[in-house]
Amino acid sequence: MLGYIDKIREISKRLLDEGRVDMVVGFRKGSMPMMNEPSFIKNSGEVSKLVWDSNCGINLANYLTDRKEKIGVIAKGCDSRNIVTHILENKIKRDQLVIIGVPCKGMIDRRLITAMFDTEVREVNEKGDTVTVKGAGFEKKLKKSDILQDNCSKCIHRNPVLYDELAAPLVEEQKDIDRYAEVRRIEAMSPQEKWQYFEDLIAPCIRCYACRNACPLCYCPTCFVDESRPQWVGKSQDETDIRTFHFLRAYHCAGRCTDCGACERACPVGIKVRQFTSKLNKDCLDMFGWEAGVLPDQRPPLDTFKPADPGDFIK
Amino acid sequence: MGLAKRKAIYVQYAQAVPLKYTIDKANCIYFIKKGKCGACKKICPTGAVDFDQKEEIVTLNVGSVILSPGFAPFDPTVFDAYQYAKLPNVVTAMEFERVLSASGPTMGHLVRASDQKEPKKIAWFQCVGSRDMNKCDNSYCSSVCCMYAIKEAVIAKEHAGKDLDCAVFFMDMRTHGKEFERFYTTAKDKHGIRFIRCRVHTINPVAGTDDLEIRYITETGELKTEIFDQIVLSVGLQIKPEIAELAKRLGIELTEGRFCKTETFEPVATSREGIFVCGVFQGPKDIPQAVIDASAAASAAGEILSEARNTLIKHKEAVTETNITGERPRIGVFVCRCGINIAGVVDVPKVAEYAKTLPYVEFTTDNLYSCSQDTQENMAQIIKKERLNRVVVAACTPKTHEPLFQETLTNAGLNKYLFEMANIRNQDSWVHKSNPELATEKAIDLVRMAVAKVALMEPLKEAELEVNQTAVVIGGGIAGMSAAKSLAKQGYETHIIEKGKCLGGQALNIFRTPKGEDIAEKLSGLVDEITKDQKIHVHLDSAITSVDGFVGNFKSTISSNGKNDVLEHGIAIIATGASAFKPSEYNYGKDPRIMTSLELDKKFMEKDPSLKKIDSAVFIQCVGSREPDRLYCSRVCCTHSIDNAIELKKINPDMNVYVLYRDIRTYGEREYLYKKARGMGIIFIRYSVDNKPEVKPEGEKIMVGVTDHILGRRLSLEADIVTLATAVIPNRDEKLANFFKVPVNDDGFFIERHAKLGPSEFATDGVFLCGLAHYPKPIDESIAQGMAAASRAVTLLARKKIHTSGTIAETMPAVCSSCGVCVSICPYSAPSFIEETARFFPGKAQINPVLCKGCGLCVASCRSGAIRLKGFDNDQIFAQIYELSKAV
Amino acid sequence: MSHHVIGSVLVVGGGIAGMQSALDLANSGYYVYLLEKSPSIGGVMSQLDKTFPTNDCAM
Amino acid sequence: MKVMKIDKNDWAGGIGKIQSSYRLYGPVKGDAFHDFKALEKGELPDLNFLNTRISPKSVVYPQSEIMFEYSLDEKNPDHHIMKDAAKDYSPKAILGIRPCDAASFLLVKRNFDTTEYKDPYWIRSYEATTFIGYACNNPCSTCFCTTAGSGPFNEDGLDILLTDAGDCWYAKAITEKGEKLLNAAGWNTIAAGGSLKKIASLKKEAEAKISSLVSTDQLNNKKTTELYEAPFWEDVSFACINCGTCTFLCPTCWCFDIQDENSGCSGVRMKNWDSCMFPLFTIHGTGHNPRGTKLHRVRQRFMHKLKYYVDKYENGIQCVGCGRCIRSCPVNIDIRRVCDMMNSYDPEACACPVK
Repeated sequence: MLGYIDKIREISKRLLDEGRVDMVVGFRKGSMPMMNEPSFIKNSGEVSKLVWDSNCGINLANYLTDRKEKIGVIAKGCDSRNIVTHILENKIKRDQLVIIGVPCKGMIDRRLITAMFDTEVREVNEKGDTVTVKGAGFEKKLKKSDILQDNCSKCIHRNPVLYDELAAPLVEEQKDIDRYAEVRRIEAMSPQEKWQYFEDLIAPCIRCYACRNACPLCYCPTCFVDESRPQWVGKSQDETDIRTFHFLRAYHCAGRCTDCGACERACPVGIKVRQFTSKLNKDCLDMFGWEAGVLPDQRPPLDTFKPADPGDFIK
Repeated sequence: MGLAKRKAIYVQYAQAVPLKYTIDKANCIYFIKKGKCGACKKICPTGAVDFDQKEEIVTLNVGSVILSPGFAPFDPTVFDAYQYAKLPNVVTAMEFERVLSASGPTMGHLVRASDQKEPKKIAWFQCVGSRDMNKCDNSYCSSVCCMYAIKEAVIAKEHAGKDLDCAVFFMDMRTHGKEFERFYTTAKDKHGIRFIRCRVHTINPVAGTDDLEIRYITETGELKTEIFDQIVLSVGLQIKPEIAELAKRLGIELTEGRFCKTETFEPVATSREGIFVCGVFQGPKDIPQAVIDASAAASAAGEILSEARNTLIKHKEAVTETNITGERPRIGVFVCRCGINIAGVVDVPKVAEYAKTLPYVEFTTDNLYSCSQDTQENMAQIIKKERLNRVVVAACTPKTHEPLFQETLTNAGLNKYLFEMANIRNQDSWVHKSNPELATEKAIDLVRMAVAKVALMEPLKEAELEVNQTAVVIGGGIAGMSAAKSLAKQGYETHIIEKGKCLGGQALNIFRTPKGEDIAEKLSGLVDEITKDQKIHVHLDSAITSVDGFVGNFKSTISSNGKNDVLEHGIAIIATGASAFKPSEYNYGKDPRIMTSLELDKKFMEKDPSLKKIDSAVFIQCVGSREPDRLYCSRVCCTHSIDNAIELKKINPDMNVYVLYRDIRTYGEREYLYKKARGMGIIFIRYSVDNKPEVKPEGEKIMVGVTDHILGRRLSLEADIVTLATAVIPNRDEKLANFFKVPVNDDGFFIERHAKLGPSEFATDGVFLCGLAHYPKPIDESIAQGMAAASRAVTLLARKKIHTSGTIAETMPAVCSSCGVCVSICPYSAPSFIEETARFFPGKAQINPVLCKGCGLCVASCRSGAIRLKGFDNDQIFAQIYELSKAV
Repeated sequence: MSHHVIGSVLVVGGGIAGMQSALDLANSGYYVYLLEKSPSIGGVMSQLDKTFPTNDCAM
Repeated sequence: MKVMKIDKNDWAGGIGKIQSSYRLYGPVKGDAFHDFKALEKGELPDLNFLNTRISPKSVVYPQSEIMFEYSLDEKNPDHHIMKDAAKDYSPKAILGIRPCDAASFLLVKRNFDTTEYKDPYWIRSYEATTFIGYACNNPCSTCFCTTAGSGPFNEDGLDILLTDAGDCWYAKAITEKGEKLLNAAGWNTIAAGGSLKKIASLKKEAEAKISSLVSTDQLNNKKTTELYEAPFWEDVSFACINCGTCTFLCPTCWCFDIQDENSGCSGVRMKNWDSCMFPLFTIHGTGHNPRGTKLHRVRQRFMHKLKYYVDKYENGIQCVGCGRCIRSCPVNIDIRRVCDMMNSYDPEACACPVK
């Protein structure tokens, strides 16, 4: 994936020079290992700031919401699916965008790597499929496929679904992936077990809403958790309120979530918030044969109503 | 009705309209003793009593007359054997109905007349005063008694409990109406009501008790004696002599049964032009049929008067709406007793007393019947006098009564949305009958919730919209054509959408009416009339492929031969018909001599010479009807088969004709045909559903095996033809149902707005129903319903403008995220985006109040919480939840 | 026909059928005279308890 | 002040003794991180950590704290009256707090304990607490305490400083409160003469490991309005998702919101942490938000810590250099970079702002 960067810079420079876009949204090198920072450049002289590696896990569709400029955006598979959703939901217009598609081979899980070592990880490099982790007094080589973010390891849409330029040839999609084994495991639990499972899952939540804010789907002017009339949820650490937040957030993403993993990546306390959305993704697939952001001109199933929709209660 | 005493000055019943007292001249001392007494006149503060009121003769000039003089229940006094006059515990069904009624003399408590004892065993005798030439002159079937007897038996069990033994003695069980057969089956199987096929001859008192003894013969031929606490005579309907007199004066022809004579193709026209008939005077019938005829008669009158429409009407003066802006809520709470329906369980005064303590409540009271006219007027007075600006009625369901109370508010100058109902009947007194204390508590909770909500209600505006004056009729059968004809004659452009290649529908397949009219001839006349009418546009080979819009403004796409046209129309009538069932039993399809009724009709129509060669014919009834997977009676087949049997007998009087049946259902005056058939020597053999006849072609003949119910032996009939009276199967059209958002029942028939009071329309505004798509019915009833649907449609079209509901959604653009879910999800296309160039809130969603139906889909799906449903606002619902939480 | 058409209808009998006719006509733009012998309208149906199959109060 | 030597064998026993008179808090390892938690009787703090994920500010200043309780039930004689919620201000101790975190309390104290306003909840809770610091022998790459007014062995705000001397602990009592606790623990073996020297050398060693530095010297000289209008805020704030993680984890962020919450007929008035990263933080009743965009909000956070605070107290920045916001920021916004940008900002040189 490192090889992509030249092509990305070349395209970005061309787009800026030709005046086709006002800015290019991409990543710049972070100040920490395994961290890149979403950023923009408006000047073709700055294209060298743009980077691309296995630490670009943030979903860049999030940075397009309600922008008025013409934007060149670097988009891996999940980003492009969220861009599709953004276009459908009027968050940005298609003709504002030049999508620089990046076929993706997955992002590495920095939390997983951090947890593998007792002392601080100070440097991480990648070359091909090998990732080298260095710290005070240690160095270890890891296989990239072993340290992928969970969502990336299960991804079947690595190639962008919608793009104007391509930074590299398309990659082979993963096949025979069991994406919902974990969901099935939870589905099989008794109600009591499930309850306990989810209680434990969200116990560390500090209600910073990083999961919500990292998600490109969450763009309401006022989130329901911030509404005061009526006040749907309280502001304290009350467990019912926390639970309500997580459940409702997930439901608001039903049929729209691309499993980009931004929520989980952003959580400062490491909650596996995708456990909620995965279940709804699975249900949407099972019930409506639907995957979010794949069809550029079709609204998600829960956004439409037909009298013929399944559900005897309608009659 | 002789069940209880009433005073010489009385109101007929508590909800009577108009609710005025009247003097019973026959029992008033003033009138009996010529001027003595007169106390009422002295005491009446308004001077309303006037003994000198004389009959006045008023002359009215009218364009048309509709006769609906009704019927009298048969008086069984003449039956000596039943000793109705002597035995207090022998009652008529009407009397029993009063005993069951909450507004009746016993307030719905089931007791017998002689000793106020709760009966343990009750018997119903069917056909008292019907189907009887010996003791009375009424040889017709009264059509309604079987069904009402079952209903009474079921309700009696509901009142008295499971242990009550109910037995119905009958000849044929005639449950031919929509959903009736299912009710009958449930009564039998679930409620355990006994049905005994026997006409009981005599009722004898049991000496020393008030009980009644009867003897009857069971189906197996056994003689039995049984004692009942009470016997209900299912008396028939008959036309009063004075009505027959009236008819004579008017020069109107009557039938043998003294009903008004009508033609099949003009079911509500009397023999005199301009005079129409409906109700039981047209023939014995139940409520839905009476309602259908009534609308048909209105339509018939409208057809001849359409040029004078709106020339004589007066408009009600609108009451100016009080502006309540900035006023503190002043809530009035009216708690309804609903006779004993509510008060019998819930402590109504306690609820009313409690309501006084609630915030903003300025006035509370309880009413015997909140829906009665005087209470309505009184409520309006109270609203004005107490300066109430919000009203709660704790009574029954808003589904039926909210519009009534809202009108009361309007009449009192209040915006009708400043109103809330608490359903303390259907959701309380009815379901918690056995727990009055908790029911009272629940009523208190419901009232508290309603008060909390109503305090937050605000006046809502209704939008006005034009009604497109064009009509669309889907289906060009006899019902659809009748509807179209009536609409066109009343001045409305009408389109008939017919999927087939010609008009006519099932009527094309039928030989003649039971009254002897030639259908083909009449039908071609009608088709001719339709085709020539300039206002009617016939689309053959056509189907509706999509429907947008709503009442007053539909937009339908009609696809004809691959060509699509968009038609704008204000109303739609669904008349998609039904067809004949093709059975797989009785070797049908394997031998040309085994045919359906319609196939036999075809032979008649073609004057098939082979008919003359038949020596023996067998009819088998209920083929595909009244069976577990098709639990309805097809209504037309008994009459049809008997008529055809008679025709065969006419062709060859020596022919052996057998009708194998389960119950003969020649309701109303069709009964004469049954009688005639028997007179002609047609043999009727009853079979039971679990022991069906067998049909086997054997050489020259077809052998039909059937078990004779009297002899209990298997008979073998030799037949030349076997006619199967097959079921009427609806053309189940789920797509159309979805287009117009109208429901279909399990059998595939459309579900009307109300089984009794709204038989020819749907709950969806602007969509109407007629013909076989509603339920199997003969031609006269189809035509009547076609006209009725037209009449119902005209009431809407004539308004030209309609008001939409004030209960609609509204966006709060500041919170809107422009995601477009509302735009995508709305079935009525009400939400849209504000233009990008707009000064305020460009790109945010807005809702067209005219298009919004208040369904709430957008409200529920808006993630940003930017849409509110007026009248069901979050505040209001939370206020209710908060009050509910106090109950726990 | 050249005679003047009168936009009113006389309905004889105020039972369920008569009432329904009268309502339909009045709502269609005709003046209706509803004639009833007894002191109030409603006919036999008002004496019934409940109606099949909805068990709606017949009132 | 005296330095005690604690034999590692006496460790558990001493902690047990402390727990009889103090509510003891210490770092506990969860699934992947350490956090300060109330220790159960007999539970030992796990000192094998770099620093906790969330700062220990909640020990004194809980994320959600009930101040008053009330009843709306009119049957209750005290209905509609705010009543003080029950509080426990008995002595407590935080064992293992890092010097940077301890120093943060002094910064926060400036806000909650002023001459004109004293926050009773914070002050009483703070005063009840004994701070047992734990010197950092191995600072992280994100630690910049030495240039943020603190340091790995910094004693400000501490009552005791523990130093891991390999085979034993040195416990330096800094305040009387500290001495009292050492007594209660029974750790009263005075360390041999070389201990101070040993500590000093460990300190030097640790400080030398800190390569991460910020410059703050010019902040005071910059014009507030010029910094406010600096063009770099667009670049700085671009990646921000306004999650508020930085403020929640920050030991020096003190903002809170007061809120009444009802449940049925009873309710509480509570204070909850708030965050300047949230749009709701400044929204007006009218719906207008003076800090309507994330640029506004990101700028506010840095300007508050690195400029307004500096101007107001003229004594350091509102940051102790713990590095938590850098480590936990999901999009890698780095306060060190921003601080340097602000410190070196020259409006003249930036006459042509980034387009």
